[in-house]
Amino acid sequence: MSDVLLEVRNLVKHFPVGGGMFGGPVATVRAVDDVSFTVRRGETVGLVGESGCGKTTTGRCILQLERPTSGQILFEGTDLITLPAEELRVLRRRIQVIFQDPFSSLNPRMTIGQILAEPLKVHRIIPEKTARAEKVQELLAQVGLLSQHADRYPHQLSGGQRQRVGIARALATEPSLIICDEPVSALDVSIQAQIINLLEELQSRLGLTYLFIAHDLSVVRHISDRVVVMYLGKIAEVADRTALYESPVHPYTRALLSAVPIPDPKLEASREHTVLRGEVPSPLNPPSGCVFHPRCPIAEPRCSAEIPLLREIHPEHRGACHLA
Amino acid sequence: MASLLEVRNLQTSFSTASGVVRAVDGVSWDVREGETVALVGESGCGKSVSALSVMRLVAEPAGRIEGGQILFKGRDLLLLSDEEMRHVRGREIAMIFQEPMTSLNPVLTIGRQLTEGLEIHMKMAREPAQARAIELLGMVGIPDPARRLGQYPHHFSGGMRQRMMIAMALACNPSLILADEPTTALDVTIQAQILELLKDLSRRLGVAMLIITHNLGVVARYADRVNVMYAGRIIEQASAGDLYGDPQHPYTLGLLRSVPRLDEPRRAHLAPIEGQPPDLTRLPPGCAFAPRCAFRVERCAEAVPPLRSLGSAEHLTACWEAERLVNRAAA
Amino acid sequence: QAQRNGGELVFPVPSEPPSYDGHREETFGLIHPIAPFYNTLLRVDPNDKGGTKPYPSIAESWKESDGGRTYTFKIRSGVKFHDGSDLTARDVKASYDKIIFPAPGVGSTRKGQYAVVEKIEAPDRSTVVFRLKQPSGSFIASLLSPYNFIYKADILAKDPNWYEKNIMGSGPFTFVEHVKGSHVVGKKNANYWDKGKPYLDGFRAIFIRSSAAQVAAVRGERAHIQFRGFTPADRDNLKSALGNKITVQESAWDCILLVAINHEQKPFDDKRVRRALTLALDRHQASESLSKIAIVKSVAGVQVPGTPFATPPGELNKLAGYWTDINKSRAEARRLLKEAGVPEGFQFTFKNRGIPMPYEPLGVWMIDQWRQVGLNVKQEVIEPAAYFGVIRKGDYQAAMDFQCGYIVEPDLDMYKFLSADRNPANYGRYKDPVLDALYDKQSGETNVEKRKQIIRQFEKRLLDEEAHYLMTLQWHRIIPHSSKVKGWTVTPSHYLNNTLDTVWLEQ
Amino acid sequence: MLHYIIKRLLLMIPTLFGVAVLIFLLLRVVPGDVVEARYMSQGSQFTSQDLMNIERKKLGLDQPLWKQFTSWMGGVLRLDFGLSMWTGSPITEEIKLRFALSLQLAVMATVVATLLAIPLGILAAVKQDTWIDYAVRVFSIAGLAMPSFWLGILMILVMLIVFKWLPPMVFTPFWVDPWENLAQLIWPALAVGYRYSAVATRMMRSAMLEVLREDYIRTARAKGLWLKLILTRHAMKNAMLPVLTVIGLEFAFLMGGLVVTEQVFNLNGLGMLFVEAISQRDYTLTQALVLIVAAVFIFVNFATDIAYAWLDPRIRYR
Amino acid sequence: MAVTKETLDRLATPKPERARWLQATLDFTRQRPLGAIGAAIILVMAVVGLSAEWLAPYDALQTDYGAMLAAPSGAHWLGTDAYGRDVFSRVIFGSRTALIVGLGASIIGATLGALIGVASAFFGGRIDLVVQRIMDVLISFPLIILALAVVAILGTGVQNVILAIAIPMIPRCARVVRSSALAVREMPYVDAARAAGFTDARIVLRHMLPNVTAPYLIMLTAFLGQAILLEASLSFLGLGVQEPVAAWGLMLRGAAVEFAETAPWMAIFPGLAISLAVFGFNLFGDSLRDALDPRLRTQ
Ligand SMILES: Nc1ncnc2c1ncn2[C@@H]1O[C@H](COP(=O)(O)OP(=O)(O)OP(=O)(O)O)[C@@H](O)[C@H]1O
Ligand SMILES: Nc1ncnc2c1ncn2[C@@H]1O[C@H](COP(=O)(O)OP(=O)(O)OP(=O)(O)O)[C@@H](O)[C@H]1O
Ligand SMILES: [Mg+2]
Ligand SMILES: [Mg+2]
Repeated sequence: MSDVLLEVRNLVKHFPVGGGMFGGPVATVRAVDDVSFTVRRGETVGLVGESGCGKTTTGRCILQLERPTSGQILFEGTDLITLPAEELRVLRRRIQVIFQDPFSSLNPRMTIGQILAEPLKVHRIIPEKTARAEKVQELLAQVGLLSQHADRYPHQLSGGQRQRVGIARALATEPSLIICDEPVSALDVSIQAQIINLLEELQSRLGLTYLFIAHDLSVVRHISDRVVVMYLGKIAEVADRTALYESPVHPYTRALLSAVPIPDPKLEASREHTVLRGEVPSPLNPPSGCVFHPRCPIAEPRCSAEIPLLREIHPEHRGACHLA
Repeated sequence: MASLLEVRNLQTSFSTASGVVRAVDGVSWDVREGETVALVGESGCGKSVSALSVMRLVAEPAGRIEGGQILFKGRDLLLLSDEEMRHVRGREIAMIFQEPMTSLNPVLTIGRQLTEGLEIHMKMAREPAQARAIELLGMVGIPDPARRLGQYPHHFSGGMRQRMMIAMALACNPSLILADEPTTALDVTIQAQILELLKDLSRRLGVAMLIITHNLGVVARYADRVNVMYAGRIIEQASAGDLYGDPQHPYTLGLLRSVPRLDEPRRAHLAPIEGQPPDLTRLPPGCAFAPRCAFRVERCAEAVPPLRSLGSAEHLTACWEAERLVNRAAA
Repeated sequence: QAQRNGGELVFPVPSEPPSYDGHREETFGLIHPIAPFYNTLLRVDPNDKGGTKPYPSIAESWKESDGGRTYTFKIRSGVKFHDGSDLTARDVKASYDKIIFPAPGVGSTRKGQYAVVEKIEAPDRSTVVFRLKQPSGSFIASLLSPYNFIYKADILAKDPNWYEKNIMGSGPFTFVEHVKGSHVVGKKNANYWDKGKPYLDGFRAIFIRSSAAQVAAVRGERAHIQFRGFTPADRDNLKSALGNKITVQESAWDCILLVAINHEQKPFDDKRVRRALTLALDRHQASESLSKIAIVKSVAGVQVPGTPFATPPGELNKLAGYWTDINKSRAEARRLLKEAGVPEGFQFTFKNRGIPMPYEPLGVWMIDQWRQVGLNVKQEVIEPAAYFGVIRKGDYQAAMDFQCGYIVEPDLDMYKFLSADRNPANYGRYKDPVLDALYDKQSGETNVEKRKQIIRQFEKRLLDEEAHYLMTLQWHRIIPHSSKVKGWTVTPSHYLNNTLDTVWLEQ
Repeated sequence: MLHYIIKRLLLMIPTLFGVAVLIFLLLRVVPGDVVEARYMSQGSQFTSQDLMNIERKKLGLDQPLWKQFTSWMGGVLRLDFGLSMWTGSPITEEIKLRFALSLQLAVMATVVATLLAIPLGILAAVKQDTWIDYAVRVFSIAGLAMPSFWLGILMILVMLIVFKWLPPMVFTPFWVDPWENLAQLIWPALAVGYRYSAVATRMMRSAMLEVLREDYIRTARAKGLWLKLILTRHAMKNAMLPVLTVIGLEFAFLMGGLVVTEQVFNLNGLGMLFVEAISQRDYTLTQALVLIVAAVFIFVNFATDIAYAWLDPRIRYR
Repeated sequence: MAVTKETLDRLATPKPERARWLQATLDFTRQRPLGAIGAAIILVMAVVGLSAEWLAPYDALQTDYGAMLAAPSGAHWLGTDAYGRDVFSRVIFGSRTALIVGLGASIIGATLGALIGVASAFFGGRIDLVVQRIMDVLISFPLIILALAVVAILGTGVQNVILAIAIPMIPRCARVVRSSALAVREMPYVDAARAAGFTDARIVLRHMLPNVTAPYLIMLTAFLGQAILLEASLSFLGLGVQEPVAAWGLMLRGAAVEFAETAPWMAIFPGLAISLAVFGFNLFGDSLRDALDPRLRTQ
């Protein structure tokens, strides 16, 4: 279980904003700033952090939907960034994606059947039409949908059903890695659990590997083997699920955990809450030194001067804090 | 404690292309002075419409308040003239909306938006209104408030905009604030900041508050009493402690079970509520939750269960099989 | 009735002069507002409705000698340019030299018209002599051209193009202003050589493109007259709106639309087909009906009806296409077409010029007429400025052509029909030596009756036997003007009689 | 903001250059040239090829195309549009009076349109789906549907028959006689303004409808503001933004596009000059006109964007 | 983007159930009475245009110099024109010309515009920039000059008039479609298609193009009305369809103006026909826009 499927090395993605034809970029958004982590075959890595911290961008860089500014993305040892277009196109069936918004990720002009059959056809996985229809049925069954759903359009399905279609589409090409970008955030609470269970079940059945992006720490804890915490384009902490939730080393992780309300009034009454000061800074001009220092409850002068390195604090538990 | 706001058998519906949506269907709840009441439920169950009905801001002509009473300080708001209602809005009852990004007018300055309520309801002149606005911004924790008055909403971050909404709501010292998902659009750490602020202010100023949310955790942390809605109806009503400790409706129970919790050890599997939320235009004749319910009996499909008490007068549930549920939980 | 002095004559002009140089331009848009500033050597008698009688102007008198090869003009003395200098024979010579013998690299629009002139001499201040290469029956007529303003020799010597942008003549009016896109104003030349004239204090020529607005101007009594012509409908409207405040002067107009038939395209190389085309037209009926809606009227041959060399109607009606029995005519047309192997419903394209009046009604009419002999004709309308370029290239089957003169004179009017190698403006692309010979013969003939006979032969060959060209109806000039306007006579040409020296306004 | 303005100004250059190239080439592709138009259109029999060549040489039409283009562009860069090929006089002189007329008419029509559109649009939006809304919409769509020349003809007929009014013969500039000038232009301004208001009214209505559904309007209502205040303070400014764009575009169109109206009302504006210039194959004049009208168009676009930025602080912030 | 979302489900759903379209028509009529009136006008115009031969009492080209400028009567319901042609018949045949020109020009203009818009949005970057500049040039080019140039180069005639009207429409449609396509390009399903390794052509044609149908249709109906109007204006200026073809704009020109006082029927009826047709297309287009734009829905 220890062989590495995906390795992200020093990934950087800057977006130029403003400017244009003659002006040149006015500023850069440092959406992802030197991020490295690995995903092993068969495991689920959770990626958490607040809005705008670069989770989606990381995912899109891995999927090659965005051209990274620098860094490497090694999928089974091949660097996706330098791969020629045609080889990349072929390789793409091995890495799939599930999006947050189950509606807008399905083409409203195609039936569910067409959506599921399309990758099978394009990648010549099943070139023959009737066999393809059978495979579509199989995929539908796999995600708990009925065969008549194949003829429906996305808007005729409920949110949970649409997300199942999204999952089925990801499964169609028999990928080994699936990037799940907040697959349950848009769903009703009562449906979330259905989808999470489905994802888990498929993982164990098909030996899938997930990079699970979410901002809900409870969900991430439930589904992930290891967790990466991001803050403002950088990794704050990486650890095993248990280690991270039980003994977080980064003050940001701690604040995050304490901010999650627990559905139990008694417990809530007794819990201590570290409420952070200030607002999330803009990635357009991130703070100097440790990007978290303006909000950090334990910040010291050197935090504003020196950028903390992501270092191994405990075995398999790395944090980017001078004071950890 | 006396009821500040009492909603009785409120019915609000929308006529749409696909039929009549009974968004709020005979709902009763109340808010007492100084307390915080929560309204929880899934998306589309009628929470926002309930609050908007209180403000009489339901989008006309599609939406209509069909029946019921909304007693505020003893007066039925539904019987007031438009002009009288206008004096209630903002002055007596203020509302905070879910989307801090779109709920502020992008082309008017922060100062303008803060002071206009004061000018209208408190008949304040420009100068004192400005002073009060600065005070309010300071109160909600926006640094350098005087300079901020001339800025526009887009200069503010999401959290600051929501604070600005809170300041606007507090401006005329209302006795009740309706907060419709005030933090859903915000990050966890900012959400905590805002909720702490709201709680703190309501305690300090003695303002009663209705918090609308779908996050059971938020309710547990901040509410005194809770109303759980499902498909336009209240299905359970209790104090926060009772609801979480002793849920009496299968939906509440299911909800509590289906979410992973940080305080408990990780379970191998979550226990979801199976099935889909109902379509409000085609509600089943009986209990709307019946098709998804594990405790379903025949009667559930025939008659709508009324809200009733299993003992404590403060804890009501709308389930025919509540006793079986309670017993099983106890067992 | 005694002429009254004073008043400003206001008239709309449908187009604006491109430049002020009469020697260069070729449009009434120049004549109407600019001619009053100048004199010409000779002019057409302002009271001659036929518009052909020579009348003294700068030249007091003239005589012909040397068997018609020398013309001597006595130049009036006391004529002064507006700058106060004297106008002498030198100026006349310089002006005509510019027209006939331009310096190399200098263009002259009318050089071709005076090919017969060998040289011009000005032996003294008051004598100008034109020497011709051979006698010409139309030489005097060509000197009546309203464009040939007499310019000042000294100015021309300095800059032959000076007159394009400046106005300095000897005419009855002096130039006041030209506001681009709006108007030209002239005021009375108090020192005019023709004592007592002009009667008007001045004139104001206003450029108005839209004909509706021109009519409105006259109707609103804000303008007295428009010198080009109005449509019959406009005339009737004005008449009914203003009653006897409006005087209408009408004349046959020395302009006609012709149909050029491309002799290089089958089946139009066959004269039977061409004859059928002309036979199909019911000119007499059209004369009656189209004259109600368009500026055309008389049934005409090669000469404007009513002028000295015109064929009398009785004779004319013997030509193919002029028969009074249209059924017989159409039957003959069908027969000819059949004989020539042109099938029923034969389709061809008729090119027309994108000018509404009177091109459009005549086009509509002809297509309808041809339809009645079993020809299916499509009309293709070409933008005016591109039109003659296209036609000149021979890129057409049948096309509307146009002929317009400032004076009715067989030499000028029939030149158009000479063989293509003699005249590039013959768009029919035929060569007919017989026709050319007839032309030359009549041109040299000084006996009027004999000349008429030759012209008849020419006409018969052109329109009937060979049917090289088709004639439609003669244009008809209708000038409904304020009854206050006196001293102005309509002529067959809208280029003529615009010096305004004789015009006066009644109180 | 300054950066934005500079950027937008710079972006105008390639567009104008493109317009210049396009019109230059287009004119050379169109059959016939100014010399042909001048000497052959009168049907003269005596025009020689020789004469035409001399004239072409005088106008520089014998030069290779690139030379003609560069010398023209060279002039334009020095803001010298050269001489009209038809009249030989400076183009600025040819255009002066007509430009004033077209500009004034465009301004007046814009005023008429704005005065009609804003109140009607708001009214229709506030009374959505009532007979008032329908009436406003029918009124405005009728404006769109009526060809302006037809409307003009009808107007003139009515004026003629009922009031004995006739369109004046010459344009009296405002500074010469304001009263006469206004009396002259008010009718075409009404005819054009009505049509033009149709577009703006519809835009105002739909923008208003959209704005009225915005969350911040609900916020304003929740604050207990009066409807009038909500409309004027909260809704109108936001709804004006798209309307402004429409007004700007239409304004630019009016500058050179009123050919038919000018014809009907006998106005000597840029539109008629356009048709005249092109039918005379007056290359230089046509080129100058196209460039001027395109520049007005681009500039008005630019100005609306700036106004946009001025009205909408979100854009100003850039 | 939200605009397209619901919009598209409406368009995207070929409902197999019986008479679904009938229901849709009824709904549309009920909810948008003005739009239904517009649709009815269009329908009438189409029927009239298609069956002109049977409906018209006279041949549109048949002249009768004996009955020139005749006032409306039993023989000629709407009178005759200057050539004695029946105005009623010419109005009827004119609707055919209007439809041909209107449909031809707007379909060509909108379709080419949509293709350019979508491709430009998809490829983005330098290509987009260049295409946009070209569109800018065309848009800022005075419309009448474009039309004049096309007619002057190609000559008049129905096809050329269609082209002359269509060309200025292309950049306008391209702009609108491009902005929608930009939104569509950002839709996760396009990302999903890219992530699935589909080719560019497939993404543009299969995933993007069908999703800009709404703006395309809106532009198309808007153009239809404009095209009819433009054709009339061009004809009025002598640049459009030419005599003796029966066309409304043409009927309003020349003689119609001259005889406006004495024979007003010549100008009134074709003018009414134009107005009515354009009115119909605009009413319908407006309602279509409202129906397709969820932000403007009443409910
Ligand atoms: N195409 C883009 N151009 C410019 N900036 C961008 C672009 N895409 C993302 N960004 C910026 O990059 C930063 C990271 O964005 P990203 O979407 O990766 O965040 P996220 O962690 O997924 O947030 P969320 O939880 O809101 O989805 C943000 O500040 C965002 O504004
Ligand atoms: N303007 C409207 N027109 C038609 N239906 C409406 C309208 N507003 C609300 N509804 C319907 O009323 C029901 C209740 O809506 P409401 O906004 O109260 O839900 P909610 O509980 O606040 O959900 P959420 O958590 O998503 O905000 C929904 O089914 C919704 O579709
Ligand atoms: Mg994201
Ligand atoms: Mg809500």
